[in-house]
Amino acid sequence: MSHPTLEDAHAEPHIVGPKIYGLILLALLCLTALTTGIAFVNLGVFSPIVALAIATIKMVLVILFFMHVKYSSRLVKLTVGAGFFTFLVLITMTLSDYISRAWGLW
Amino acid sequence: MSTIVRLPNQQDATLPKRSYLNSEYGLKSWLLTGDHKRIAILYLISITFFFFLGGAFAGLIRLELLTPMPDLVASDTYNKLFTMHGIIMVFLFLVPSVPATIGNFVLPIMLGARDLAFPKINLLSWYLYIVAGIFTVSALVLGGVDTGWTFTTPLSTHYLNTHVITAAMGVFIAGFSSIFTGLNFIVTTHRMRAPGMTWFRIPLFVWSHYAASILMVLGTPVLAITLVLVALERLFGIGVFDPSKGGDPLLFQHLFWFYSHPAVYIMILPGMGVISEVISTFSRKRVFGYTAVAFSSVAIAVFGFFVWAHHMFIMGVSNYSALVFSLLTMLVAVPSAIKIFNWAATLYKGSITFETPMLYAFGFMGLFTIGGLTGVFLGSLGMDIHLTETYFIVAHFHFVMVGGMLMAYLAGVHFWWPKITGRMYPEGLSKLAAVVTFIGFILTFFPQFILGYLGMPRRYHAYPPEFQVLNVLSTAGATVLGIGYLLPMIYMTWSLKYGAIAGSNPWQATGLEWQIQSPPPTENFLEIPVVDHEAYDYEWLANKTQHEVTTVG
Amino acid sequence: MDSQTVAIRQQAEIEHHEHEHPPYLRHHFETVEQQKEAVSFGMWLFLLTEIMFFGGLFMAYLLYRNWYYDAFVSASNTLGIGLGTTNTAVLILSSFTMAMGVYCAEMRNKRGLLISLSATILLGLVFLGIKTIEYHEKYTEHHIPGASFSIEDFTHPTDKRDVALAPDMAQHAQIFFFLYFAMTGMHALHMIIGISILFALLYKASKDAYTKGHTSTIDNFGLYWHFVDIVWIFLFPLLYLISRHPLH
Amino acid sequence: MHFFSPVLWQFLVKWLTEFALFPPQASAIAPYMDAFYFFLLLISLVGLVLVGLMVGTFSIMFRKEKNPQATHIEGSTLLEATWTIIPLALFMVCFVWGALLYFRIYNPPTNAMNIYIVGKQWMWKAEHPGGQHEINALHIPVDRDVQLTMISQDVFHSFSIPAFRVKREVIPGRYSTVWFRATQAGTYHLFCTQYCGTLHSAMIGDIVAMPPDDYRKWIAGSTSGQSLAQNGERLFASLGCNSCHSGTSGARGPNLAGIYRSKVTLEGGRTVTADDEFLRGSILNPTTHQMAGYAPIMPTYQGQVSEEGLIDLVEYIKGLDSNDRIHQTLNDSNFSPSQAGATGAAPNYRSEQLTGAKQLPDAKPDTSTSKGMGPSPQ
Repeated sequence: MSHPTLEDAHAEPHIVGPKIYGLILLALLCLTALTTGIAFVNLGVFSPIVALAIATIKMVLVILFFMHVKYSSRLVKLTVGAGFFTFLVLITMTLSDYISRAWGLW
Repeated sequence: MSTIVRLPNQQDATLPKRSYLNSEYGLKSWLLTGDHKRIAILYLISITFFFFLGGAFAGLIRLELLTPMPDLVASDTYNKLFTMHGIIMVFLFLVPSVPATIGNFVLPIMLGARDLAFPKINLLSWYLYIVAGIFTVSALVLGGVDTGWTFTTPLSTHYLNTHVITAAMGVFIAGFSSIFTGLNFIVTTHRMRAPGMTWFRIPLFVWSHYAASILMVLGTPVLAITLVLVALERLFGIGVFDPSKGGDPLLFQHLFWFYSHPAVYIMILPGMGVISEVISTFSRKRVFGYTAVAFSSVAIAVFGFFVWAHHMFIMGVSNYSALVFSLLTMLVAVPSAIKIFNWAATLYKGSITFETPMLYAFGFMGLFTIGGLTGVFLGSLGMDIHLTETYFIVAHFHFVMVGGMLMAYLAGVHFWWPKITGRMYPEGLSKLAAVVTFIGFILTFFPQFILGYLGMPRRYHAYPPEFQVLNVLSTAGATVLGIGYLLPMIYMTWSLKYGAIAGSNPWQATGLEWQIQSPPPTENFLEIPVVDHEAYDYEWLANKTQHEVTTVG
Repeated sequence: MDSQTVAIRQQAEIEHHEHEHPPYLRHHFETVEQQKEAVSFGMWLFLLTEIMFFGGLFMAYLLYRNWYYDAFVSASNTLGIGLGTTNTAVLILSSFTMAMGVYCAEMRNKRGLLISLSATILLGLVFLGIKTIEYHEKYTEHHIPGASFSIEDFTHPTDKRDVALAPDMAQHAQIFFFLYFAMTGMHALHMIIGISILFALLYKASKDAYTKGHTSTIDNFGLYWHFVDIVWIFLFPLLYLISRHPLH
Repeated sequence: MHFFSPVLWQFLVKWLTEFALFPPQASAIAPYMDAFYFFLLLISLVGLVLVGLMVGTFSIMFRKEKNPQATHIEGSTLLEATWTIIPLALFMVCFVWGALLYFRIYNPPTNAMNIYIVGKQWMWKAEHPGGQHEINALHIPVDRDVQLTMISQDVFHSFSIPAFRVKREVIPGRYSTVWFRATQAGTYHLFCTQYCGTLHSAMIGDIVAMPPDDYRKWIAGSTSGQSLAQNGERLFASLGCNSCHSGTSGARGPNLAGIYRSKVTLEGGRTVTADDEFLRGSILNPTTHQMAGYAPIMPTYQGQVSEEGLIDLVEYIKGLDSNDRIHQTLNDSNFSPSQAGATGAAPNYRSEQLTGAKQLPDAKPDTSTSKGMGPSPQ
């Protein structure tokens, strides 16, 4: 599938081998250790940013390899994207209210 | 290019020997069926039941409002009445109405599929619907619930001792029922299309259902978790929505309306799909600007997620975000306008006949236009201050939901009835019903716009006497409306046995569902069709029928 | 029939011609490929709903963390970071074994499949076990929101741990713990469901249902399991890590 | 003389006498609101007529009898663009107009006279600065900007005066404000428009707009002796606030003199304006309103002071321009909190005043029964 289209039904079952899985597992465990370690350092405003960044990397790894999205049709990729997009809409649009409340009477 | 309309004479039409109705017999063959057509019938029956239940509550409400005094029922009874009316009509009728019945029945056939992608899940969603219904009814029987269908906190969490959790449970389950329906539709639309059925050949009915399904899948879970939080708050009083414990009741509003505004589009979009089919069929013309209409559905679905806070303009949201949400609300109004104009333009140079579905469709266009435009009143900040929480709101969303969606639903039922049952309903009577419904509706809800601007608050059990005249009008209209809804119930049932045999394509419509026998066989298509024509290609239909004639004779 | 039609017909024929009918191909699907794609796409859509389902909770968490930062800090500091980290590792490991299970199914390696499924079950149970320990801790410390909630040991989030948090702020630790129990509880519920499904899969796998070429059930359960893993990957920093240090 | 059904006759009479399309235009904002309303009506009418004409004429011109052959038209980008852009433009006009109106209504002028409103299931309590208390009624002078500072004691309520075209949600745990300028003397409807429980439809009242001198007479006639600020002063003393907020150098609490509407720096560097909401918040949740340079030692008064009591305190602190009053009260603070709390309202509401103080913290579903039978407006 050199050029996956939205309707690409034939994402040929690309079989991911134990080697890749092992590598991903290793990476995930290292990242876990890393994020826990960093948690003991006080980075001020950055500590949540760093922690969430690491979490996001871990998530992307899991999605791409454990969940085979890297090898799936573009439709699946779009679906995943849509999910997170809507999630962000919920968060940002709601927070936009709470944040801007502090800006005064109006 | 032009086509001459040739309706087949229905004298020589006969019922097919084998159809989904008589392929198997016995209750079990229905309750355990995987056939989307039979599930659609199950839905049709249960939804009709809940519609008339909710309608009964509406009747009682109108009766109470006949007089300014709180004299017919006690206040809490009245509150329980409108709460039940809201919950049943929204979650058990409007949301599943067109998708679960008509959509379930014709969507796979339109795409040239043998069934929905997941028949078992489809059946499951019906059972979930029934369980939800049972919960709701038991909440009613156990003594009712008086939160209003919006479950507003902290009222619902701390200040009521009615069966809030039972009702919330019902809504929760109903939500999952509609999630599964939407999931099924999306997968079917993507994966089950017949060869040659490209995205721009699928009927607009499918497009609008696709858009609505996206909303169902992405919006409903938020409602689910919100209701879970309400239940927990009620049980343990943790105070996540309780200001005295540091919670924020507005958070509930945000989460609730994040679903419940898109829910409005979940309700209306499938109706719009029906209207596209009907208008095109009875003007023998391809819908004007197919792509525009198709994309306007998707646009509505996408924008629908960005506007929820316009339900909270006066509830203490930050004025900045009120500004943003108002702007986005104006944007979402545009696609609906596009649709209306395109439908109207479809009639141009058509060859129009006025069968019952067409009358309902006209009714839809009129009432939905009013409903939509009054939406602009409420979407614009300043006007919203005066109009919100009054009868203007009530009138507005009844024009959209009942005037829009219910008209479309009836149009659809009348349009596909011959396909579903293989029989025609009495034409004259049904036309009468359509007209009666329209008149009754206007009479019921138009006065409420005036009441709203006069300032009569919604959900009022008693009201100042000077509002009585308009309320009496409204109640009078409600009776007419009730008759308008009972009529189809009666003659449809009658037609099941005595109706004229319809034949496979009584309207000479182009959808794939009309090219197979009616009622259809269980597997829909003996062999999967290969689509080589655009949607609404009456030229192709004419050639096809010609071809058939020559082969027969 | 115009040429275009014919062309499509032929193309259709081509699609039809390798049209074997294995037992697991449902009647309404044309090809195995179509069924496989449809089912996995359906699974993905279901996971979408799951994202939004947890989304509501994350929203609440974000809001109240911003409002009652100090309470969240001191409450978060009472959580056992060690147990949390262990659990994360356990869950990631279980994700790995699940992925291996999928691989073995594709390789039609029954023994491997059985092993990895059992391993997944085991790790899942370990996770739940550790969670139970944590919950019990909270119970003994009276950190379960509600009547018995005590604000005794919430200290002011300065680096010296002895200053008690002002009572009105300490009360808001209840909101943290409510969210903590709501989120981890919801996640644990998903784990329990997953494990019970795993047992069923294990049984059917022993009847080698998935090692004869029909792997999509295993694949899709894998998706579910990995999703549950992802949820935890976010719950862990949110609840245990990011609120350990006061901003001022 | 009516020769047909008397009921119908009455109905007809009602119709002819009481039929109205608009509520009275009794406030300065009302004409603007109505103008906007007419503009929106005009748009809707045009749109409706347009659609109606299209559908109507086409159905007649192209009905099957006249036009047996449908002519196929794919669509027209130009036309579609037209009916995309024109509605969009109109809606944008509505948006801007509406926004302007919104900010006009929700931004009170600085010199407005302030009246406090407390909503509870199911009654409206109005508290005038002079200490006059009303239930389900509000007396206001005409031709004077009036600002309402409103709060709910239990659930969401909504304060709506159709004749003034103003409405604002009354929120538990937070002040919300609305303002208006009555232009015509008269008595107008006051509604609670947010569904708030069993007797929602009984949570109504009268807005009495009076000419200035009548209003002055009324104020003089219905005073309960103590002004809100005076009540606040007693409460301030009896709660022992003055022991820390003494205003002396080295006091453990910040100096409250002239703090109202001033910019204060919070712990953590955030700077906010000390408005009513801030004052109320600092009494209930001191730690979230912790001012820089002070230790978090202030106890919370959550559930100990009723909303009325809080209003008194806020009103008192707003009025503080120097500390000598505080020093005086330091000497004669001999009130029990309950008394002080009760003095927050006129004596005849003392009973539910006290329950009101206790309601917020232990509000559980089961207590709502007692509420259901609680004091009702009639």
